[in-house]
Amino acid sequence: MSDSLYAQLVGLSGGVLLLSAVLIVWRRSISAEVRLLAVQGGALAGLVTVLGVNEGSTELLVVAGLVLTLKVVVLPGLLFRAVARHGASLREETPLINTTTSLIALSLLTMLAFLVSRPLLVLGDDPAIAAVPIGIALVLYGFLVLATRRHAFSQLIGFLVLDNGIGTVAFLTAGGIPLVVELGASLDLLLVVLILQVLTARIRSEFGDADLDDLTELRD
Amino acid sequence: MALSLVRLLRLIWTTGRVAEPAPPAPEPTPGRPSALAGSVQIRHVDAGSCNGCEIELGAAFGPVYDAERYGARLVASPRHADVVLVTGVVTRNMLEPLRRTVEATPQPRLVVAVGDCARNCGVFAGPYGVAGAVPDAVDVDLEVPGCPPEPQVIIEALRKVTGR
Amino acid sequence: MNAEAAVLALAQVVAMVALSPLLVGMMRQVRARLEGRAGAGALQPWRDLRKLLAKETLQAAGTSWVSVAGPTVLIVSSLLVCAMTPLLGTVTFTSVPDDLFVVVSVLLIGTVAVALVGLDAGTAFGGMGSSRHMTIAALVEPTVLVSVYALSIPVGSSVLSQIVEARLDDPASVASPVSLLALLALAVAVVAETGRLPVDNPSTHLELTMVHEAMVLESSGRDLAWLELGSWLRLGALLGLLSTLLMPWGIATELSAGGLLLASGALVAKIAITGALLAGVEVFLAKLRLFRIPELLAGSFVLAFLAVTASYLVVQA
Amino acid sequence: MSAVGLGLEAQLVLAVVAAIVATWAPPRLRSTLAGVVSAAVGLTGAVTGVLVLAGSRGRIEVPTSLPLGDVGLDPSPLGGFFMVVAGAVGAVAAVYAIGYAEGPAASRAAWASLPVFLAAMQLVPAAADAVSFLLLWELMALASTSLVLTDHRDRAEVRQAALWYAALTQLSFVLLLLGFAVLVVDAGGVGFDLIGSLDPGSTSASVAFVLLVAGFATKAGIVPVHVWLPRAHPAAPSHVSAVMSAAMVKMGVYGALLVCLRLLPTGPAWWGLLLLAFGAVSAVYGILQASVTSDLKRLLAYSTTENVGLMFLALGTALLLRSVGVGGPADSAVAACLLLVASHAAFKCTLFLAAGSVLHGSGERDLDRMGGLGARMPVTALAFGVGALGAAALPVTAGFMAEWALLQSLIHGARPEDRLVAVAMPVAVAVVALTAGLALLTFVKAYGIAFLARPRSEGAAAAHEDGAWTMRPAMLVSAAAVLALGLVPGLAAEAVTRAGGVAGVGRVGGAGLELSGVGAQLDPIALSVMAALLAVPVLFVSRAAARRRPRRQVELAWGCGGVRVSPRMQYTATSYAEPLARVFDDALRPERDIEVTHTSESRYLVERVAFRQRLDDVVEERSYRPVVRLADRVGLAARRLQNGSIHRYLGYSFVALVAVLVLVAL
Repeated sequence: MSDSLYAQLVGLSGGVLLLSAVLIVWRRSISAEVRLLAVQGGALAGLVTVLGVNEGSTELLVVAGLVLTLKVVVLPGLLFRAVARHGASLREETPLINTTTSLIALSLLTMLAFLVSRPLLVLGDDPAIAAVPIGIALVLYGFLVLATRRHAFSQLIGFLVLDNGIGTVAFLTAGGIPLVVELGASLDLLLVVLILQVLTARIRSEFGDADLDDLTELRD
Repeated sequence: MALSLVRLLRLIWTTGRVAEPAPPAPEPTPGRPSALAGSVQIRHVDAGSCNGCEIELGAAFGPVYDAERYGARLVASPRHADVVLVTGVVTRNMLEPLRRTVEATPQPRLVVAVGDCARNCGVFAGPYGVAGAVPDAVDVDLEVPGCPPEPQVIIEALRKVTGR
Repeated sequence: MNAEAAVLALAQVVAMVALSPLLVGMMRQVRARLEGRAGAGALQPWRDLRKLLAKETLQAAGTSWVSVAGPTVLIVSSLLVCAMTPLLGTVTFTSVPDDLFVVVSVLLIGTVAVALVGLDAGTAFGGMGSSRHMTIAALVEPTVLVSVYALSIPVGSSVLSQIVEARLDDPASVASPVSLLALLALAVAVVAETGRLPVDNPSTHLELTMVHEAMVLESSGRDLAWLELGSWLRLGALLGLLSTLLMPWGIATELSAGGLLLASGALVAKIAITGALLAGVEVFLAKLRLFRIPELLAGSFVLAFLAVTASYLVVQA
Repeated sequence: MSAVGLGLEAQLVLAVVAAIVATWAPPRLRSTLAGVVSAAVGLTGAVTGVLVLAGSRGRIEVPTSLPLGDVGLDPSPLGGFFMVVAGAVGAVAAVYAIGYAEGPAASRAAWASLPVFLAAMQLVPAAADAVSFLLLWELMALASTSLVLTDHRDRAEVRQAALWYAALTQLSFVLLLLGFAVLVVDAGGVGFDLIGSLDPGSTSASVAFVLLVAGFATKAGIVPVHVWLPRAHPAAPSHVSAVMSAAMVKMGVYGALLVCLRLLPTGPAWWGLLLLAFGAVSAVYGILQASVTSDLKRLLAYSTTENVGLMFLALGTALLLRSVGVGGPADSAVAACLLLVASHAAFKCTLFLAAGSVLHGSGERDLDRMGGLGARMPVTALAFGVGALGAAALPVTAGFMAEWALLQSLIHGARPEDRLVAVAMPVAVAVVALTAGLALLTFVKAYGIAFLARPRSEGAAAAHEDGAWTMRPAMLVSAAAVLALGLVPGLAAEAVTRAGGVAGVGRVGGAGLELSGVGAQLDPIALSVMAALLAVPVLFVSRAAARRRPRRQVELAWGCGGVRVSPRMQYTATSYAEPLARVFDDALRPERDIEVTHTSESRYLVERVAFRQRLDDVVEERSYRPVVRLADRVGLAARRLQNGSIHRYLGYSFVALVAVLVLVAL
């Protein structure tokens, strides 16, 4: 793979990662957010593939395949089923801060990610290193969604965006976390999703809603 | 959204053109202002109609009859209009607003009375709330008979003005 | 240099005056066809314009010189934008470069003129339209300037003709993430500035939903003609600029009769494509609630900002 | 003695003369005589400033009876620039005041304070050392406080405003005193030249920088120490507001420039970042408040915060870029800052004078009650219109050229290698853009609601502008300056080059501006000529159409055929800004109150709806109120300490003495 093509492909998948995260914040419909999450997973898999081909590492290619199945097929599939059970028109109507403010916050977070990744520049001028801020930005976006959304599903999505961000940073800096770690982490995540799904289903059948603000009353 | 987008695309594709072929152009009315050739903007005033004429008017500007293809267009302000299209009898409450609307329309302008009520009070002749037919309130240049008039007839009248 | 620039500017003005009404007519025609209607034909805006110039102009008592001068100011500002933007060629005046800040400011003169016309008559709807119009204009501004900033970083200049020339030299840069993100953001800004769906519905009759139309409710005759032509020219110039940035090919880098002819052909094709695309997309959109518009604009602002960040990453890589 | 020295002395002498004339002249002649001499003070200041900018120097020592030594005056080119600005604004405002001043504003005290205020303000930038600077600064503060208090008898809010102003202006003085003290200790002398040789990298330099900038920011009205501005400007008579807003707050900017360019010229990057951040916040916050307020003078005051914010932003950009070695764009940023100073002085002076004329002619200061003033006060409308164009930064006015220069330096300052700059520049561009957009809305609102449409109150309906003949020429001269700075900015290039000590600002074409450091140029005259040429065919077609069908007057505007057409149905300033206030709900936190009264017969029928909206300054509400409350509480607690018993007071003294002795012993 030529250097410029490599750089362009890394840039492209990074761009899709970032853009899909922005759209996740922008959209209100949860099923649309899940679709975007699948797109994001695809972009992550693409990124890993590009890195793998560039380094000629079969292990990375295998990881790419796993990322693809897990993040494009399995997780979104599970979420879709859960959302479908709640009715397809599930929407995040009233986030803690309104969408406009969240979007402005996104641009500032992007700049912050760009700023804090300054020390990483010593690692070299590989395009992969230059793209690290994208991963950090994803982590920050994920946190923002996690912190400002009311709906349990939206929070889950924020969590997954955050996970994608960590994955992106890891792949870009270290040429990939060892296969086992990635697998372990992903399986953990899967477990979390399953548990949450069971829980929300139970809560929903008991209380008829999964709005987290209402859940605070469960303490008493 | 993605689904509805596909559905809308398919709808557009399968429906195609619904506008009926244009009938031959009628003779232009004698004495029609030449400035209005090919382009007529219409301000519609409901002076007290039963809404029958409004339905027909809506149909005339809908996709099937498509009055816009002859250069006629509905506008929001009489300042933009060339034709004041009046439907219904003129009720007492609408007498002054109707006059003002016609006054507010720049020259050259035409007033078109659509429907029998507008022409001669039709079935609403006589009650205390009715001030009269449109010709009693303002000068009318063109009349469209019918109760309600069919869309083709309304369009024919408009085509006499646009000349298309 | 300046003589050539003058010829080019004149050519651009003439071309845009001829083309913009056709563009609007074509866009209405595309929409009509997609809705299953026959449509009034692409020439209809020209017929409307001719008729408006032949009609009487009314002026309500209590209105000031603003109602008289506003429409003229709008059209002159639109013509100036047409003269300054690189639509047919990249030859510019030395002392009045087609710096995007200047172009945007000239556009804003027109914006202000219309807003004042809306207020002048002292009607409720005029004030309402003017207020909404200015709110949107104020919120669009950051997106426009930041996306221009993103486009200018790789070139090192905010002069449009230089940006276009740089894109001609390096066609790959057109498809770079920086350029695509910035152009997307700019496209949203253009849609908002020119009052197209989903920000404003140009064909509405319902006063309460109006933005641009509400301001011109009081204008008639040639005032209305200038207001209409002015906003069409604005649409034409902005779409032309957008399509030139997206597809810089065919534009004349130096002045010659053949080059100008080729550039005109290219311009017609480019504007037709973008216009048809815009009209096609509009069929699928409904007007946004007024208080959802800031969301759209904030989104486009994020895109512009991402473009800036992306440009840094690209420069480094 | 040199011409400059003569000019400096003349200002002092004329100020004293004016104060004496104001005190002794008979009331009938007081305004005319004192006004003429005050104008002479301003004019002399402006001429002296021009001389300094032209390259001549001159130093005078004014003996004082203070132990600190004499007041030394030796204006640098930077000082000269600000002398021109302050002097010109002062002269115009003084001429205006001849016709405008009446009632308390024409009193002995008011007329005596004005020339003192003008002279002190014009001499602040001439000060050659820290002590002279502080003395003149304090004199300026005192004289201006007395002017703010002019109307204290009739309006309670004036007393309140003066209190706020006095408190903050003294805070500013204390900060400056501390800041200069740090520098003077380090340098071993009070002279600015001596201080200028200090090493800006040291910790004490940074401490002094923060103290001084905080002090100057307070004077300049930077958020969060801006709170005196929106109170003092509406409270003071309009010509005083004009001088304060157009010239006095600039002394804060002058101070910042003095520190950043002359005293501590090569500071670390965070200095620039600090200025940039505060400038950006002030710019956005100021214009946001301005856009939603409907008191005309308050609106103008907030717009001053916005413009000063832009000046600080420009200065911060310059410092930041210099610290990373980007020379050309940094120089343009300094030039932009100075252009902003000049243009803001011109248009804000015009706007305040016009607002005063509106107040004078209609008795209204609330935009919601104005309307239709354009037909009743044509000269005021013209002046306000030109000033508003300048404030909205539209071509071809002064404001536009300044903002263009600022944006050029921001765009060309982009340095992806340095991430700090890389992040700061686009944020600054976004801030400037949002500010420009909101300024546009604000001034369309101000002009459109006040001068167009129909009058919304009896005062507005009866407005007139006859009498007071000096007000009109003053407004027109000021408005002409707005246009002149916009049309021939090249003529100011030389002054900016000298004052800022920058390279790469020049003249191009007729009198266009060239920023060769960033490779940008613009000739506004050529732009205007192009516009005029394009207007010819349009006007030709209009004429031809008009010949066939002339314009016809009709009685009523189109109101959907409605029979009742009342001016109350028009949009007001509040409703105009309503969408914006809603968009920025989180930042502005308006209090809305809707009260619906139903008729007694049925609760489905509404008798009346009352809508109230209160927009308080969020910063004031959140940060000052708690401090004021705390002070109140401390005061109450302290009262317990003093119960009037002489024994207790003696006891306090005794305890204090013992404490000191113990401390010394340790």
